[in-house]
Amino acid sequence: MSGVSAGIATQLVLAAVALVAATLAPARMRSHVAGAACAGLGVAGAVTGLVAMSGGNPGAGLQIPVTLPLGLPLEPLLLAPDRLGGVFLALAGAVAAVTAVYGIGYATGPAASRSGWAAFAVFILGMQLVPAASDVVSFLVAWETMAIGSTVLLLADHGARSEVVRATQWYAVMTHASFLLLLAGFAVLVAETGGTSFATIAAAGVSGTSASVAFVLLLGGFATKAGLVPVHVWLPRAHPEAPSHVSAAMSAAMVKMGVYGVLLAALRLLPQGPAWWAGLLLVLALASALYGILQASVATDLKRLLAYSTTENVGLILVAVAVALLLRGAGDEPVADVALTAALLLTVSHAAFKTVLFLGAGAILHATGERDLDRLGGLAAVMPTTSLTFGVAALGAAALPVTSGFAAEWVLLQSLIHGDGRDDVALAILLPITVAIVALTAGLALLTFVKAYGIAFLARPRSPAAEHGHEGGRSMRAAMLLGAAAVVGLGLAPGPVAAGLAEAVGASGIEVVGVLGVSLPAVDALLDPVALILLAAIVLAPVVVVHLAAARRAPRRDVDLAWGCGGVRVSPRMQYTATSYAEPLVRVFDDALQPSRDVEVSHADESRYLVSQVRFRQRVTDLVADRAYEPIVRATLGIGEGARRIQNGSIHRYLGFSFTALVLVLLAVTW
Amino acid sequence: MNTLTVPGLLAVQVVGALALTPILIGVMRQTRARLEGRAGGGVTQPWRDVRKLLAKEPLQAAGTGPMLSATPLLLITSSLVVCALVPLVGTASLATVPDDLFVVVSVLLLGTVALALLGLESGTAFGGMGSSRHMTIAALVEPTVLVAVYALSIPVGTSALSAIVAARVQDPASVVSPVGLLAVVALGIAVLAETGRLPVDNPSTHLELTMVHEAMVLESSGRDLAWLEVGSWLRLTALLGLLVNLAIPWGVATTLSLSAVLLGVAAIVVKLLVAGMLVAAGEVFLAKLRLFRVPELLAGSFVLAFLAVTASFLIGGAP
Amino acid sequence: MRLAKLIRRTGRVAEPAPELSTEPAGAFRPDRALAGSAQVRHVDCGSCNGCEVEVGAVFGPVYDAERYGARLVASPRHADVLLVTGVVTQNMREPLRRTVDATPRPRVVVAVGDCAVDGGVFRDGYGVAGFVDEVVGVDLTVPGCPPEPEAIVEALRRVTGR
Amino acid sequence: MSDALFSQLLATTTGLLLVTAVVQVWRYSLSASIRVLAVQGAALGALVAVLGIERGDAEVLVVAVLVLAMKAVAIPWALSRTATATGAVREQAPLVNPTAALLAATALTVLAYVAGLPIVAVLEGPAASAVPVGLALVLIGFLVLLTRRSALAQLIGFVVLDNGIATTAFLTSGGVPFVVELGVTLDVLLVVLILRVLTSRLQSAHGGIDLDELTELRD
Repeated sequence: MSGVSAGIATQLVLAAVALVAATLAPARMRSHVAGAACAGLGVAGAVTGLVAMSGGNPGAGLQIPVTLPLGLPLEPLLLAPDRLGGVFLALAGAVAAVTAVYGIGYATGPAASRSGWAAFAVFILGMQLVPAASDVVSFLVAWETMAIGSTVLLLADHGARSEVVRATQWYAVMTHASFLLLLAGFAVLVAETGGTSFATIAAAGVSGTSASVAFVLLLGGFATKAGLVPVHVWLPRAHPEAPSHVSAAMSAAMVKMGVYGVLLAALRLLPQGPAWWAGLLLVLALASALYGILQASVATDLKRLLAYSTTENVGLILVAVAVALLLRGAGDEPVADVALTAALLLTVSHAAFKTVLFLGAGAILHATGERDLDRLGGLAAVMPTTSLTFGVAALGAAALPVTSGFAAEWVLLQSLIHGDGRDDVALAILLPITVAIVALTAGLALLTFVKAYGIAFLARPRSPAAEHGHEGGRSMRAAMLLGAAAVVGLGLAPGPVAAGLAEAVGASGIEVVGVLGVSLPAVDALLDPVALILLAAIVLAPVVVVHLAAARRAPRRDVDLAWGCGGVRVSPRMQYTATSYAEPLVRVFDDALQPSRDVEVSHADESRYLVSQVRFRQRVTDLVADRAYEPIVRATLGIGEGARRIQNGSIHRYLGFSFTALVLVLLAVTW
Repeated sequence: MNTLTVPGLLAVQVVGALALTPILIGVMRQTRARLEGRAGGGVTQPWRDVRKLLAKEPLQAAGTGPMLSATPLLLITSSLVVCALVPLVGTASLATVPDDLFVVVSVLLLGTVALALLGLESGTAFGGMGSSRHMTIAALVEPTVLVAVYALSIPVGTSALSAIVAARVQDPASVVSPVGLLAVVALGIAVLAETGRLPVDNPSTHLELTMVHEAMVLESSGRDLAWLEVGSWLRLTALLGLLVNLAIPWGVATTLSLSAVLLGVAAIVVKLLVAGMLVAAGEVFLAKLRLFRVPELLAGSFVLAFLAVTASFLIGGAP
Repeated sequence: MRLAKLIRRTGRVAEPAPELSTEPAGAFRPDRALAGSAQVRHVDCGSCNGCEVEVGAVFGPVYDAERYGARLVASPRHADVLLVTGVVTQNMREPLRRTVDATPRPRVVVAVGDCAVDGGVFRDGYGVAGFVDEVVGVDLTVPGCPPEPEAIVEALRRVTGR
Repeated sequence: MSDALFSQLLATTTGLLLVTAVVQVWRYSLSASIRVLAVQGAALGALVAVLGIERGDAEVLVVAVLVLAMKAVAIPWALSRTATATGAVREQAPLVNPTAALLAATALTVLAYVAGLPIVAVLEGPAASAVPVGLALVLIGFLVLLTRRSALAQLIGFVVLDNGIATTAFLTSGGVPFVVELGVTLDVLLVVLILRVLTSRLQSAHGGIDLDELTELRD
């Protein structure tokens, strides 16, 4: 029995343990026991993933011989992650472990109930089995497990807040639409190849129309899970309403399963796709990146902002994938490999910083009960650890040195500008547009996260709740620190990470250079963050010397007020809020966002020339959701109404129905 | 021993930039003053200002946090690193830290972000306003910068600035090629926006409501302010220097021999001072754009950059 | 183009710098830290705007105080010299205090105009809180109603020593 | 002249043509537009001259001089006269916002390049590879015609369009026959003059040269 199969068996056992713990443990220590078990499950997954990633012995895994009494050509279920699967298994495991630890301190009320922890365990298990599955049936089973677990978790707070129910409805509908699409797509493949194991399908080398049909169906299904525009609508609804450790797991790991699916379809199952597949993917991905970050930059609900930024990041990841496919089609293998590596780097780094960001948002929610940036502020003083970790993660999300996000985006840009479009019109037009959009996305991401961090943690509290914020429990802080460390670590050591990931997708030409730096001989580019830091330290040294000398001569003096033009009082309401911070942007992209503004001016009683108060309200809604989905929803409700009219509960009418049916049948038979 | 090592060259660039920057700003102010019919404070005035600011006590208002003292050091560090990386004097670069454009831009942005956070931290209306505008402009400049350098990097096949400049020294024809021209013009506009010059931001305004950069540093004083000033001046030096070296690459040292480096120093000093005078003179004729007209300007520069890329791909304008 | 012609025709309008007077002004000793560079913040504490016109002239092309190292700035945090004009009104007493407190040391408070120096015609007015020296300490005074720009320039030159 | 130099000059002149066209979309101060138009005319003349020298064809050189005279001097002069006469200095708010118009111009240029590819493929040589610029000029000229209100700005768009046609013609064939070119250019000048008269009439009738005013003539 190989390491991998042992690992997967352990996961199954640990999941069972977690379930038992969740159901049997007494309420006061349930979170500790169940949380610990879930964390263990996560760690097991991570280790298994790493083993599989390093290519322990390929194909090895857990075989579950099943015989379903169906006429289907079912091969035995096989849980044997390949190297790519290993990457995502490790990623899911790591995220699950961190979020579970966080959950120990964070989960309260429904989230800490029996069903809450049980669902969490199921969710994690499903998430870790998806990349491990290497045949259609087990893949779909794992996929559905993941979906059910997450749906139950999402429902946790439905008692407290009514939005939760609506969010869950959206999520359930979208996630099942995704499942159906996948089912259809795989059905096509199975029908074509007559086998259910990925190996069989890949070996058969499906091509032609059926391949295209299958690819489009699969892409639709995976895109829905990955939250691409226009099927992203569940993200900004579900993420804010779920308990924060769950949203973290969903956004950082579950969404990635969509990415894994796309890679699985495009690289393993249908490797020889025509160019327009990549083109389609690229268009979708670019739209998601830009639209996601635009919405994020104007959002004021912190978790909604993070959700949209997830759409953006998934967009970037799939941009990398699509470019890799395009270049491969154009026969530019080396650069394509770089792009592919960039995709995986982006995936890992997003998992790291988005976990921390959502956990940080959870800590804020936990401390202040506020998600609305316009009512936060000054938290750095009262929540130092959260402030530090959230800041680091925000740097990562803004792709600034020396974080994981920076390294990843650097590799992506390198691959983009080195794709040669001189003899390929498609590339010549697509690559510049891609570079431009990616650059704009990066710029807006910068603004978004400066806003998120600056408004929430700096300046002065905008509400009493924010004033009395406090740090969360030990396990919460530990989880966030762990994640932040990962963000910095991945940023400092892009070399080994990139090399490992490149191995996993069989990409060549990624080399470790210097201490931990990464070198891309294919595009002769090189990045060594450690050296960069050293350089910075060297140039900073003399400045610091002068600074200290000056500090000894003229010490700092404290004054009571910030300079407000000699104003006698400074109220926190004078500060810029998240809304006002994004105001210029909203104006610039007025046509794209179409915000609804209304200004109420109420006059004083004495004279209508005196204004007693002005109320300004601005709402930016999700245009895609409004324009594309509302009609569908309305139509569905209409049908529901119709059905109700038919079915009005009168027994006679029902008897009438069955009688008519009977008569009709008889007529049909006698005909 | 008449050749330098690469670190030596970088040291020359950093020290040189530190020494030259106040003079550059002084020259720009002096030019402006003369064109306005004033006598002006002399080219060494910025030096005196900085010296004085270092001797003064910084103030810290209650409720402001660590950024107030951290930002100045962050900003000047990022500026100095950029000065070291950008090929100002010579085109040699460290093996472990190549002057890769994306790295340079990110390091610059680190300073930008630090400034924006400083502005938000003060908790006053002006700080937030400046910060918001600053970040909006930074976000919109990004595409221009990257696409412009993308255009420049296509013929060379790398995004390392030194390689690009070196290639332009070797092949002067590429300097006047439409691709080169378009890209450099686009980059120029981006640089003006990035360093807060007219017509995007007015560096010498006293009216808070029209401020972008100034509004963020309203709260800083003493040595904090000194570092902030020097930091943003250094940004100007580095970016303007890069621009002139791209537009007029001659004189840049392509070898490390002492004579070449000396020539390079002389060349960059002259180029920078002349460029500074031109910018200042141009500013006399310009009025500040309304904030919401700025996107048009940036869109224009972006179009130029984009045309440069497509041109170099489609008519193969680049050798 | 028209502007360029104008500039060429106008040339330099700044008058030649007068001699730097050497006799000490009262007890004032300029701080060596401020030698050669003094950023100026102007505070109007209830002036009739006569002094404002003169202060404006000081930094205009003709008198051009910038050549002596004096420049107007937007925040007292950046300032070394506070030019206070006008008698201090009730409503400006606190803001003036805050402004002085918001100016990092070493700093110089200059009272410009009779009202600022000793209340002038507004002294003992019902809305008046007192003249500048009563509210915050004054280091230099520039009497006159309104004072000549030369006088203000001289006061600034005492600070910068140029 | 040497091939390298030839293609270099070609690239520079065509690049100038393109940039001036984009600037037409970008700026909407009429005086600036007219100045830029003059530059564009000069660039066109230079392009023709370069072609003439390369082909060693005296007639083309004459055409070059003619083009220079017409497009770089006569037409801009006429336009600026009109501008001063009608006192129209700055184009009032255009129909679509400039940012969008600029991006549209970019898209059109890319389109022109793509559409031009077959032509480039057919007739070889550096001259052919610049044909897309001509197409781009035509498209951008149309864009200006579409997006501007005032008669003068539309005139400018029209001239840009004509420049585009001329560029394409010169680059593809060995330059249209002398007489035709002469005719076309005079034609344009004529149109400009006529429209100039109309504009001044419009001015005197409506006190403005905003073409939307003409909709009032309906009823």
